[in-house]
Amino acid sequence: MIRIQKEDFDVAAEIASVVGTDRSVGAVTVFIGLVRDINGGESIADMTLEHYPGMTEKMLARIEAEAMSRWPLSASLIIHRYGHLQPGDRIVLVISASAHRQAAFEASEFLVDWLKAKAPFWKRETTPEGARWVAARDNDAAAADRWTGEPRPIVV
Amino acid sequence: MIRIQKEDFDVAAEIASVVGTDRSVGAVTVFIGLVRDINGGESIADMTLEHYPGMTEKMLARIEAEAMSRWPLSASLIIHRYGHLQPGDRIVLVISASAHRQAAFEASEFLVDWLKAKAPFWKRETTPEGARWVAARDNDAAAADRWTGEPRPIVV
Amino acid sequence: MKILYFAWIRSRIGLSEETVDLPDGVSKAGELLDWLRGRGPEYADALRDASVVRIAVNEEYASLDAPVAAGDEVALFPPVTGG
Amino acid sequence: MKILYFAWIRSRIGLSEETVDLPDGVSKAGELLDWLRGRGPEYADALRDASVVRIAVNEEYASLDAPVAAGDEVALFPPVTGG
Repeated sequence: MIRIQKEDFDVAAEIASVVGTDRSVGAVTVFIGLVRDINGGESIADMTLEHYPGMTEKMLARIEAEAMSRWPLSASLIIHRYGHLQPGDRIVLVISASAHRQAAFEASEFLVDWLKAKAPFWKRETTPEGARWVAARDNDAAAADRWTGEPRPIVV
Repeated sequence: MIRIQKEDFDVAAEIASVVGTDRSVGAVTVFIGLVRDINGGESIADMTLEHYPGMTEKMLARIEAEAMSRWPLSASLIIHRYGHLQPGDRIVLVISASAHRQAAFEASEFLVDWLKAKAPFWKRETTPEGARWVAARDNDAAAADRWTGEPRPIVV
Repeated sequence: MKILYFAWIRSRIGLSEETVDLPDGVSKAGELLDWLRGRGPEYADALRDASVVRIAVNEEYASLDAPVAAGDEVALFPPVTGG
Repeated sequence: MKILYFAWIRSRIGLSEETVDLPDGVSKAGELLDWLRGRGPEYADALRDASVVRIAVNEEYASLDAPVAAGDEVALFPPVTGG
């Protein structure tokens, strides 16, 4: 499941909906990305997230489908917010549910790495020196690339 | 923080308490372990978790301290339940909070791997053929051992 | 052809979206970029460094060599920074 | 010396805890295991395969070579299966 929304999300309710009544789930991993009050040494007053409606949905759905094909997941979820956010606000939620923990951990890490590298979102931060567009980090590209090699065998 | 308890836990409340008012946290990773309704091909009616009071607290505190020394974490939490549990019930909760996601993901995976290999808990399952003690899995030992090599450099 | 601009490419050009007729001699994304650079100093400035311009054709990432045609939706934006 | 048993070692021996005087000639955990095996068939059965018996002395994992002394708390249990 994927959702792109302006509103905050309820982490506990989303975990419950991902697991549902599936009693074969033994491991749930969750990633929550938050707005930090400092970035690159500068204090952040607030942030605006812009995105490309249409392409964003397409990319997130494809990234999730890729994770479902690589790992034996019962279900997964990506929620990404856009619009105006402040330090401490939640930006993104990723959940993976599987029988065992290795698949759940790897899938969530993969989902976050790929959405950071591929989903068309852009952050604009307000600092004491004014507003600035956040620059992409080289190691986000490197993190995404490490999933292109041979996968670690999944032990179930 | 570590807790060993019979009662269930409130995931959202625990996440909120781990993050607190620390606005330097950009990434929170959560692991929830659940009782599955099937294990080794047999259906599970219920489960009892026995532990070694005293040593359990000592081991979990040491494992958490090890994670805090290996990764730049703002905070972390391990909650492990004992007693009578049923399929779908939560067994364990691990939370790691950090400025960036690599540390948060690695720390949570480490905490789960090490607690599975070192914390003195034992599971007894009820199957249609009667009750049985769960056998340790070789790959849990292997998962714990992979943290003994050189760490992956942390990019902040 | 619809052209969308995002983030600082949008701010520098001063437009989020425009509709243009497919220019003569433009059949690839890179040729469209070259043509846009000639439309004015704000375009030239925003699109100067191709290494920080990402291209999507019909909501799919595309290279400078990718074909573009009338009716396509082409988006130009900097490297993404979500998550 | 207090000796604790957990999980199937506890069920097979039929005791969760007992207090014994440090036997003569026992100064290491392995020697204590050998002595316990001689206490009866349920002990011999539960402790037969040392490869699935974990030892903790005063709540710390210990090897067969680890010293044990009067006043220690020694725990014997199978490989752990929490998480």
